[in-house]
Amino acid sequence: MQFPTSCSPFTPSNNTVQRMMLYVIAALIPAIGTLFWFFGFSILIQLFLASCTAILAESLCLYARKRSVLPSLLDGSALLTAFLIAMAIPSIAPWWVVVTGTLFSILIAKHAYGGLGYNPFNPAMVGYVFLLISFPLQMTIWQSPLLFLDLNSALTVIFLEPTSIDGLSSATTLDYTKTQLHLGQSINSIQQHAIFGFIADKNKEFINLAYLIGGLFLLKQKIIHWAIPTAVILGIMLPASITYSMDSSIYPSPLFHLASGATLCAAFFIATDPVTASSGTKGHLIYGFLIGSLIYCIRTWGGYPDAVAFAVLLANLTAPTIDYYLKGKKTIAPLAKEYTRNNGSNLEVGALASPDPVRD
Amino acid sequence: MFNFFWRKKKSTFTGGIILDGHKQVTKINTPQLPKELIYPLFLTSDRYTKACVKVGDYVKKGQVIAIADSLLSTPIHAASSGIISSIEKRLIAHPSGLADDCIILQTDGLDSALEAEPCLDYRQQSRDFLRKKIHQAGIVGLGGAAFPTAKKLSGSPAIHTLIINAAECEPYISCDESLAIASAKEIIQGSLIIQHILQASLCIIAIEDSKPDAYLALLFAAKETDIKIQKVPSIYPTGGEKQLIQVLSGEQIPPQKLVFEYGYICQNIATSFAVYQAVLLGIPLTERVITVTGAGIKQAQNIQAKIGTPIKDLVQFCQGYTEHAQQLIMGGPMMGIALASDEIAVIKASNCLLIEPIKASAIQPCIRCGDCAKVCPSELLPQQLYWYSRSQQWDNCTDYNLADCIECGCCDVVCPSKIPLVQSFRIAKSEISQQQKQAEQAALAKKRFENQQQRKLRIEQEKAVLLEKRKATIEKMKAAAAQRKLN
Amino acid sequence: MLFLCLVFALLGLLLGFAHKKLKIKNDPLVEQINNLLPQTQCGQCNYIGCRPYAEAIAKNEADINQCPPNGEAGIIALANLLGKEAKPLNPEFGEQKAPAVAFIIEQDCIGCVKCIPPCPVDAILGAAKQMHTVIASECTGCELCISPCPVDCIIMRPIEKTANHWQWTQDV
Amino acid sequence: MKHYLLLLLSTILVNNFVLTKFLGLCPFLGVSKRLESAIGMGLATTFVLTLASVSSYLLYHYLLLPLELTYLRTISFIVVIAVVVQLTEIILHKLSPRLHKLLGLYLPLITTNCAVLGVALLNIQEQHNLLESFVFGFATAIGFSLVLILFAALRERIHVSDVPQPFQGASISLITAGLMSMAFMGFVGLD
Repeated sequence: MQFPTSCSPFTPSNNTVQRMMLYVIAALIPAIGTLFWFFGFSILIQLFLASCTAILAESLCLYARKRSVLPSLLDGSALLTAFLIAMAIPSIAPWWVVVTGTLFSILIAKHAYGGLGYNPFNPAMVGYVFLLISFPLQMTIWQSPLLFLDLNSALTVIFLEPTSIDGLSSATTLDYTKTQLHLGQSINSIQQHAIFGFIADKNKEFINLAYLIGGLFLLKQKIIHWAIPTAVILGIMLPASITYSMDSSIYPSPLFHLASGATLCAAFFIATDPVTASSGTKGHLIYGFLIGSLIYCIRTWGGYPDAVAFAVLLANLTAPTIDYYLKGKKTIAPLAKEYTRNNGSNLEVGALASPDPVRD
Repeated sequence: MFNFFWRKKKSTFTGGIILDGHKQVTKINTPQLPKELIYPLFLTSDRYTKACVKVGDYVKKGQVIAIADSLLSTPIHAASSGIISSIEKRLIAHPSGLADDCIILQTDGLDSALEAEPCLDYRQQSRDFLRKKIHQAGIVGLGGAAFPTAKKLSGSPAIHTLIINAAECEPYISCDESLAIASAKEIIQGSLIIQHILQASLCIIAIEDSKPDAYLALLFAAKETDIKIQKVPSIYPTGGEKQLIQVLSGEQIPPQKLVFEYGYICQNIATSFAVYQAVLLGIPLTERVITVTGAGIKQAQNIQAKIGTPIKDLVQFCQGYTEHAQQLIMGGPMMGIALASDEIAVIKASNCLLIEPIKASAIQPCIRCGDCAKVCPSELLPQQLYWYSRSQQWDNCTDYNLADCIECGCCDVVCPSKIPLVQSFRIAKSEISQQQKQAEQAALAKKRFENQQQRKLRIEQEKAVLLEKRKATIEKMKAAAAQRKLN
Repeated sequence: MLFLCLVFALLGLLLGFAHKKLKIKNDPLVEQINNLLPQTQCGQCNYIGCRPYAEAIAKNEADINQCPPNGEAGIIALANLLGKEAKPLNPEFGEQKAPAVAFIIEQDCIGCVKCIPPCPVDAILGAAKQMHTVIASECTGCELCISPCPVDCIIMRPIEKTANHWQWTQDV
Repeated sequence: MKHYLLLLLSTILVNNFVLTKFLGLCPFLGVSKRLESAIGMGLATTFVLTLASVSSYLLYHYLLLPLELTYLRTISFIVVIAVVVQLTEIILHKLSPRLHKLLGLYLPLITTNCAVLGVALLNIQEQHNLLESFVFGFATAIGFSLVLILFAALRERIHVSDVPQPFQGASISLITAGLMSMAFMGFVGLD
């Protein structure tokens, strides 16, 4: 009876790319829930729009490259990118913003390099930066935290080019602190403003909390590596606490940095994208710390209020170089401790092949 | 001297994965005599044997039918009495699926054996006499590598520890475990013989903690002797040489270094049983315990099979295939070889026949998640090695210690994109060894060519010198003739 | 203006002096290239041997894809060494054939000793009016001995695939 | 001292020569195929740039100004840069023939590299004093080599991935360079 031959090993495990991606999407659910709780249906519409465009774009590319569409569509990576973009941009941005962003990220940032696994830059962040640079106005109107949009008003806002835009929008705390700082206001006077909740944006803190919960869930499931999130958080907290201790009236507290903007979302969901990060524990630490410190620098001195996207892209840029220099010619663990035998006779390997009396 | 047993911290090796054992330890049954026995002359890479019997000869059980023909090969013995029907090309148990010259023995059912010459007082014999006896009995490592045992026991670098490897870490395989339960006493005797040959000061039998009854059997049998029975954690691949040494002694053998350089020798438990049979009973290696198991076989069991039995006879003895039989693997599910047909005969190295359905899944691109680096027991970087072997950068592969990869398959199993990593490493290894061979041949050809050039140059010079001499003599003769003409 | 030309002339002198002082002796590169070539001395790259071809490459007179026995792997190795683009093998210099070994058909050989001198590695054993034979392990398959043989008794036999030479490949 | 540090940082990151001012693109795309040659090129450019920047400053202030020959500025800069580049090529050829072979065509190319000439002219335009022009030249070179090395490592990784047919080769490198400059826009406004 004939049998097919193939190479060992023959025991596949249940660990698949699809399982990893679905776990990450599942970890995003608490954040989406809180977003919906505070801001209403606008976020759900954005998510729906982004996912449809992503799936459409992905299948289009795969079909164009004559690749089997279904398996790589089901691995959920396109869906994850769509989710990240939809949650990063303001939820009341018009519909064509999220569509163009997702198209750009799936087509250019992912499939131009060959699809899943080959893209050097994080597609979600490339899409976000593309939007930030090309539509600066739409990207800075954030829904005010006190307003809950029900379904039809959210639909009108997103699709029908809303008339009263300013009634709905308000600045985020990050934006607000930056502009006020320029005007010379002191920190504590800034923080009296209505939009401030306990530490940062009124309701946004809870969203960051939800990201944290999702992140810890991923850590427990061993989907992401502990090194990157800790390094990112450390990257932000360290400079923040230094400058805070130096002059607390000008520089906000490290906790504020942590709870505001998309820091925690970046630490647990964006920076830990294995494809674009550097590899190895040391690589993760350097990569994460780089992201954290870049976020801090751009936030305090840079031009853009929340610099998560730029920091992640810049770190992706350096990931191959980190890999090149980190991967010494040894294995991960330092070369095994050289064992000096007590009887010390140093031997050259040829002993076995030497002429042997036993040969008959 | 190392004393392992008082080490507080039980050090385990890095990496490795926990697999569910699927072990069915059964009593060892003996199948009926097969009609035809097939003995391939090609053992494994660069190890050949030469037939020393002609077609039509009558041979007895235990008679040598092929002698060693290269440095690391061992003689082959007939497993039963019968007539040599032919020496022809048959499919052999090799991943290539090619055919090679095999000796075909038609058994006559009498199973009459040569009289054995045991040597009971082995402690008085010289160590070389014992190693010659083991070599002539055709004993090779039965763990799967089939390295000639006599060569391994040369003991030229001082060996301080002999490790008898009973850690059957691959799933499904239970031949060593059932052998340990059935004949613990003989195994202990065999280990003592090997320890005597190696003059090793310490002998340990390492067995996984998931095999309690085999552990107790060995413990009971080794009561009087000073052989230690040591439990090791059942993490795959704890049975690997370097991994086992790290578990037992906490010492990490560096990459590209051989184990015996550091005074350790590992022998499989079945090999020590075979040594016992060869030295104390004088029986050559003609039979071994094989596990026939998997979802594709009706009745999985351990069989005392004659070496050279075609697989289809063994399958018949286990009541044939079930409908799940889509793949025939010789060896375990992690490091076994997929065989092309069940006409192939069992060889000395086959410890298990696994017949199971194919569980293939689509290959996706690598997402650099790094899980493979976490599980690699030799602490390599499978992700980097994969990218380098994919882009055919062989020098980078060698720099990253590809030679130290034991092809255990852990990285392959945990890879979420189901990338055939072991296959790409094997391709890289064969490419690198092929390029090395070519480089050596080219260097040799260059040397021969340069010698030829120098030789031709030397011939020209000699001719030129000869020419001068001849011219000189002609001048002299002409001058002399002219001189004579003058006076 | 004049002063400016003076300064530039001075700089030119400096360059000339530096160039002369830092002249380099022999070029170690030729040796490195030669080591990457298969040393069959077969002449398919229309240079008489591997070393002349290596010198030609070093002086950029010859391209790196003129050596069929070296095959694609050889070209990639040369490209990496010289930092050039790895071009595919140039078909005009011949195809890369499967490794083969010369074989003398014993019945036809008349012992004329014509095939022994051209063999670059002395792989043919024989004397005048005696039987000739090829030492298979030494022959590099350069086919230089085929043309001089008057009775055409030398043929190229590809090395047959055995389990020992088998390589793991992509589609097992 | 703070002023020089700020000048250094802003030239390397904020208005990086290659990614924001788009100067010196030809060696940037040409040499970055392999990381070793990129590092070699980075070092060579740093050496040439700092030397050229200082010598062009000296030439300008102590030679052209007193003789009112400032209209000859560009030509004389090119000559000075050519001399410096030729000097580096000879030294490199002697020091490491392999690196010389690797850089090959791109070493003389530094003379026509717009970044080098750009530095010299910008020095004059922004009235840098000697120390400032040295720091400016050095910072531009560091920025150029930093981006060159990052880009080379990136290209070596892209070279291995199965880029679709129409995008292979130069087009994917240009897309990557575009995304890189997009990332560097994050530094805009970093005063």
